[in-house]
Amino acid sequence: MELKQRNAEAGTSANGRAFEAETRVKSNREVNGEYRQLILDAPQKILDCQPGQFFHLLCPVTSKHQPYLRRPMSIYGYFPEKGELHFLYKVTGEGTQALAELNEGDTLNVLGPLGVGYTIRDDWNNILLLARGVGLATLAPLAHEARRLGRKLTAICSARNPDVLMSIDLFTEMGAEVITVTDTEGTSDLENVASIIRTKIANGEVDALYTCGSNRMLKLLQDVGAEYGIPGEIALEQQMACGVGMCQCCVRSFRRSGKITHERVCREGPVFDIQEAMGW
Amino acid sequence: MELKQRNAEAGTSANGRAFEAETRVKSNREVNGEYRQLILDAPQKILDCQPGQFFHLLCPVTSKHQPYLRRPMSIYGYFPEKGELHFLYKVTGEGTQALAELNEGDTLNVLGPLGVGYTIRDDWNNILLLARGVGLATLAPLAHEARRLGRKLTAICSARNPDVLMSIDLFTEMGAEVITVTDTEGTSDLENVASIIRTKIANGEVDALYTCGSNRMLKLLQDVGAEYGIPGEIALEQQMACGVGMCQCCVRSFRRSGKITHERVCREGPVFDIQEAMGW
Amino acid sequence: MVNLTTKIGALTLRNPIMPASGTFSEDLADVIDLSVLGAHVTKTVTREKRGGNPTPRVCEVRGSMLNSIGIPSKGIDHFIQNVIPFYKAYDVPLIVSISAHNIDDFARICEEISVPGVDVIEVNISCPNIEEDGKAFAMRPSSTHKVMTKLRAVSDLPLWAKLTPNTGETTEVAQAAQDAGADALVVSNTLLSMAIDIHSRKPKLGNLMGGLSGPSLKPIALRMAYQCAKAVDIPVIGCGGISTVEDVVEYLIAGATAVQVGTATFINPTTMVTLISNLERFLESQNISNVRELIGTVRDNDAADSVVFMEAAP
Amino acid sequence: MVNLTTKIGALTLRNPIMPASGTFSEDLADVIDLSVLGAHVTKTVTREKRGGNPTPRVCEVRGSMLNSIGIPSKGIDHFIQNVIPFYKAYDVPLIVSISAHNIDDFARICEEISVPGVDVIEVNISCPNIEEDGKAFAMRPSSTHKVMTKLRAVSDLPLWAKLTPNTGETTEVAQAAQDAGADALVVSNTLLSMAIDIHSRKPKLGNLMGGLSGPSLKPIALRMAYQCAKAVDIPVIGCGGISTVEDVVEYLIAGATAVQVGTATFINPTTMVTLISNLERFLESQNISNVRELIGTVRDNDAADSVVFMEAAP
Ligand SMILES: Cc1cc2nc3c(=O)[nH]c(=O)nc-3n(C[C@H](O)[C@H](O)[C@H](O)COP(=O)(O)OP(=O)(O)OC[C@H]3O[C@@H](n4cnc5c(N)ncnc54)[C@H](O)[C@@H]3O)c2cc1C
Ligand SMILES: Cc1cc2nc3c(=O)[nH]c(=O)nc-3n(C[C@H](O)[C@H](O)[C@H](O)COP(=O)(O)OP(=O)(O)OC[C@H]3O[C@@H](n4cnc5c(N)ncnc54)[C@H](O)[C@@H]3O)c2cc1C
Ligand SMILES: Cc1cc2nc3c(=O)[nH]c(=O)nc-3n(C[C@H](O)[C@H](O)[C@H](O)COP(=O)(O)O)c2cc1C
Ligand SMILES: Cc1cc2nc3c(=O)[nH]c(=O)nc-3n(C[C@H](O)[C@H](O)[C@H](O)COP(=O)(O)O)c2cc1C
Ligand code: FES
Ligand code: FES
Repeated sequence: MELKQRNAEAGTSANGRAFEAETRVKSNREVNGEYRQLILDAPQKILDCQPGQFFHLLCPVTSKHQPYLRRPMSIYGYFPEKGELHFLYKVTGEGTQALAELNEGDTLNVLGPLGVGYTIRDDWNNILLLARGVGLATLAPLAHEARRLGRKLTAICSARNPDVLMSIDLFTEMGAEVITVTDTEGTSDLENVASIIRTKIANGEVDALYTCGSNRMLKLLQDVGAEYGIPGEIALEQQMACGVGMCQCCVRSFRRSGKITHERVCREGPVFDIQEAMGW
Repeated sequence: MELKQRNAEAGTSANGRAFEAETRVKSNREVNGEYRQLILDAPQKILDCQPGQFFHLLCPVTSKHQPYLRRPMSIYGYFPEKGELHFLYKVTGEGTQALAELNEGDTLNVLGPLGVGYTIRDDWNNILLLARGVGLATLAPLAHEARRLGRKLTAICSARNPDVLMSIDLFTEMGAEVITVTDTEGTSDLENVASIIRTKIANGEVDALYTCGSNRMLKLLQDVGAEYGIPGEIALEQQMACGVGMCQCCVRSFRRSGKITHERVCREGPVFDIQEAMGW
Repeated sequence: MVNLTTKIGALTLRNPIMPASGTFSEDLADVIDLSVLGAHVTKTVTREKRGGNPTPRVCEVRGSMLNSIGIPSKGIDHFIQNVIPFYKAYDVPLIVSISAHNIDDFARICEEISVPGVDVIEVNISCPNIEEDGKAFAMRPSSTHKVMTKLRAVSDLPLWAKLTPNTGETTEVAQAAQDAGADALVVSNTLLSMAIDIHSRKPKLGNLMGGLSGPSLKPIALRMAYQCAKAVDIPVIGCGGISTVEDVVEYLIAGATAVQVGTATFINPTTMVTLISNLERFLESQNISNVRELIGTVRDNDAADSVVFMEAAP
Repeated sequence: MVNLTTKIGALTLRNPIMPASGTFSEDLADVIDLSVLGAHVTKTVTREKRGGNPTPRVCEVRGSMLNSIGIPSKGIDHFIQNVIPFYKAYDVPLIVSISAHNIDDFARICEEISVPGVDVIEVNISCPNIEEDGKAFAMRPSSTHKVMTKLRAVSDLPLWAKLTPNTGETTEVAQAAQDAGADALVVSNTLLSMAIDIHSRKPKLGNLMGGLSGPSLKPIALRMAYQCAKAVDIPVIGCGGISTVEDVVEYLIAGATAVQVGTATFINPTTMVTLISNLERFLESQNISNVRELIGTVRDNDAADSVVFMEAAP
């Protein structure tokens, strides 16, 4: 075979959906004992995001921390007008510990935006989101989008204790009705949360349900959603290597038209139909 | 066999010759285009050094540089009274590049002091050292020691051009007679240096010769030393892993009583009898 | 202008940089221009549909990663209908990696995948041969020879045999593949490894063990590429831990005719594009006008064979 | 108080931390108190005097190192007269590593080194057997069995066989060593690797190739230690890439009864001392009163054997 010459016209070029980009840290402050907020100065091209999408972060390497793979993080906020990209993260292991040591002015290589975000169908005028812990990060942009689209939003925010409740102001600012439930106050148990949602539904205040992360929330919203025929979406997590769909490591099982399928969280997700998602 | 109980009296404990210690960077400044000087705030216990000894530095790991092994560096200065340890280094590869990025206040793990340094015999009243480039680092403490012992010192400093001549002030301060030779001025060729030394010897101004590093200097001083029966020492370099004598990677060949032996640069050296050393 | 083209048998590549199987897919077009690559190499495909291994399928180890993806496969029909057409849009050779757990299945997929649009078949013989004791074909010269001979008979396309590092017989396996008609060797696949979560005490991979890839693998795969290049006359394609242009050059000097880049693309999806331009710049800086001038130029004369042989194990 | 003692056959160690052969010597007494270690393990010694390999004998690779020291040896007489007496001052078991290039020499040194002061003979069978094709004894079950059988006959001391990762037959070799009378296995030695200086185009090691050690080796050696612990009944001593207490615990959970620490001591000469106290602290934090409670507690039930077997190579 003869040498195939490179031909700029033939062949698709990068379709420009996701970018590997260098950003600069604007701030990286503790929000409370467990969570930190990272604000990046980011190029415009990576700020065309959808709520529920994520970035894959190349955490810094130091003498103390040597993460190798990237770490997936939901977009907590994207602000093209300010050129800002926000993340809210919990410090757990090597990668997030390394992230926590970033200082203002440091650079951070990010890859994104990645994945498929939440949908808000035209006829979903009343939406309800249920968030706990760092799940708030994932759901915050959805609140922004709801306001932009003029939808009515109820946000149920759950936490261990009132001290670690985050982002309530953010949701309030977005015009949401915020309901807080906590473990210490004994209001965050599934029954109570379910009954709050049932009441809302009975009042005709819920066209769609949204959540992310945990198995317990998934079960809860699957049950309530099925009971009342209310659609919903959930953002899922899974270990990731590539983040763009190549390695097939991030699959989860889904119930789809009577069969069990494997879908990639990074590519077909991270947001999935709540009834198709399977507990783990 | 029964459990051998730990017995604090039996068995030698660490003999405290060398220490793994954390130091703090006081300054790390460029000396000229190629060389940098690192000043460390060091604990007293590691400052009981001999000229010609070295430390084994654990260079920092960053996203850009990931050195793994330690890097051997001659002691450029040790000052127990100030609690300071100085190094003079040339930025060449990954490890020294990482060193160059240390900032004031950063910590640096060092291991030392290591190896066998220069000897100044009681009857060596006039000593001559020949240094080029970063070799000045190795020979500087010898000048200090010579002054402390009240010996007369001649320092021949060689460099590519006058701009990169370093430490001349230091040698002058130590009361040395400093002779500079450079490539650009055409004074650093072996013949010229040899003739300078020969003249000194003829004037009875040299009881011992010292140098370090290069093959060319070794040959030169071996020849002149043999010719006039003047003893001498050279500090040698070799790739090192452990730095303390365990791995046997740092051997060089020596001519000793008619046989060729292998000696560890880190343990039997880095300073060796100049006539025993073999070119490479 | 520097000439980056390299030849693997009759096939000329515009440059020696291509992805490694399983670390590349159509999806990468979201981030880079796939038309700049030396070749496109697809994830190993099997005839039948397969689910792949349990999760977690990857984990991190110091400076590298383990994976036990398995070979999830939508089957050969889906592949022929969907994947091959995607790559037809590019003027870049398409290398299709295939596998099977016995020789007959291997022969069938090899025959069936020999369709227009496919330029080379990469034979992933680093997978278990269940007809024998379950050790991978590429762990032994005999099973390597047997499977490659069979495949050679059923396809006219160039066959690249992909070797495994999980063997003590690298050169013998390489020679067996060549003898059986392989057109090139890809050296190598991942190395069997393990990691355990000390808190849960569970293996970090759902499948207990997995393959090591990334920088940790480089010195091992480089040694194998060197050994293979010495042992055979067919081209060797280096693979294992490549992430910088220095790595690429090291493999070429060791005797590789081209290289595959795997895990590095997960860390920086633009790696291959960067490597191509950095390779060009490196050659310019060294006044080398043709990349082929590097291949196999390792100065190994000093090390007498006998020494190597006797003392290699420290 | 946490109990750190561990037993290798009849030998009780005060803790499971000991150095790896070739990465430890009397010289370390300059930096640490050698009396705290679980055992002392000496550099492999041969009967005859040997010079070792050409320099450079070490080089760095990403996050790890290669070495081709060879086995420079002052001979067995020097060893018996100088080295053994040094360690007699310590109340710590002395493990002497021996090697030879053929079975007869191996037997002779094994017999001659069985002297008072030596508690265990570690048999470094990861070295080339020049009577056969030069592959290391430990690369094949047959040659492992042969040499260990011979050594078993000439010494009454416990024999630990040190395995090599340069084989595709880890479990078979482990079983052969056990069958031939080995009292324990040390898993493992270094992995054959290579690095080339791209500027000089010369191999970075004087001996062309050398052994990989350090963190890169860990997932490989851990996998081998796990495989061996499953395959044999004698104790397995884990070795490869250990530098943190998490690494130690991972090996113990995988089935190792004790561990050897090599390259990490080059990076931090105080590593072993730190590991001992950190292991104590770790156990306290987990409310584990005896380190032996960790050994072999890996929760591998989920992974069906068949899956492992079929899909291990990705
Ligand atoms: C799509 C997506 C969005 C996410 N968004 C957020 C967010 O907004 N804020 C936040 O705090 N966390 C988020 N996470 C979880 C976050 O990725 C992990 O907490 C993080 O990777 C942990 O890394 P580590 O090195 O600190 O922990 P370690 O436990 O040391 O990580 C070891 C390995 O496991 C992986 N891992 C560990 N936990 C998770 C997890 N929950 N999901 C996927 N991989 C994991 C790591 O990426 C790494 O490869 C998200 C995860 C996904 C998949
Ligand atoms: C006893 C001794 C004293 C030294 N004193 C000084 C000094 O005072 N100032 C100074 O600038 N340099 C000194 N050197 C040389 C210094 O160790 C090397 O320049 C340094 O290790 C290079 O590391 P790198 O990572 O920057 O270079 P790289 O070339 O990337 O190093 C790669 C590897 O080679 C080793 N290496 C490279 N060059 C040398 C060398 N010349 N000697 C030994 N190992 C080497 C490195 O340690 C490392 O392991 C000394 C060397 C020795 C043995
Ligand atoms: C996630 C993942 C999946 C892989 N899948 C395959 C595969 O399907 N077929 C194959 O031959 N090799 C596969 N490999 C091995 C790579 O092609 C390559 O040989 C190996 O990763 C070493 O190269 P690297 O260090 O550059 O990643 C896979 C590797 C990874 C990391
Ligand atoms: C410099 C060096 C020399 C070694 N010499 C020997 C040796 O003489 N005999 C032996 O059995 N193993 C030898 N080894 C291998 C180590 O004992 C150990 O098996 C290997 O390094 C893996 O452990 P690590 O990763 O903790 O270093 C040597 C290793 C190194 C790095
Ligand atoms: S992380 Fe690679 S496919 Fe999803
Ligand atoms: S560096 Fe290890 S013996 Fe000298």
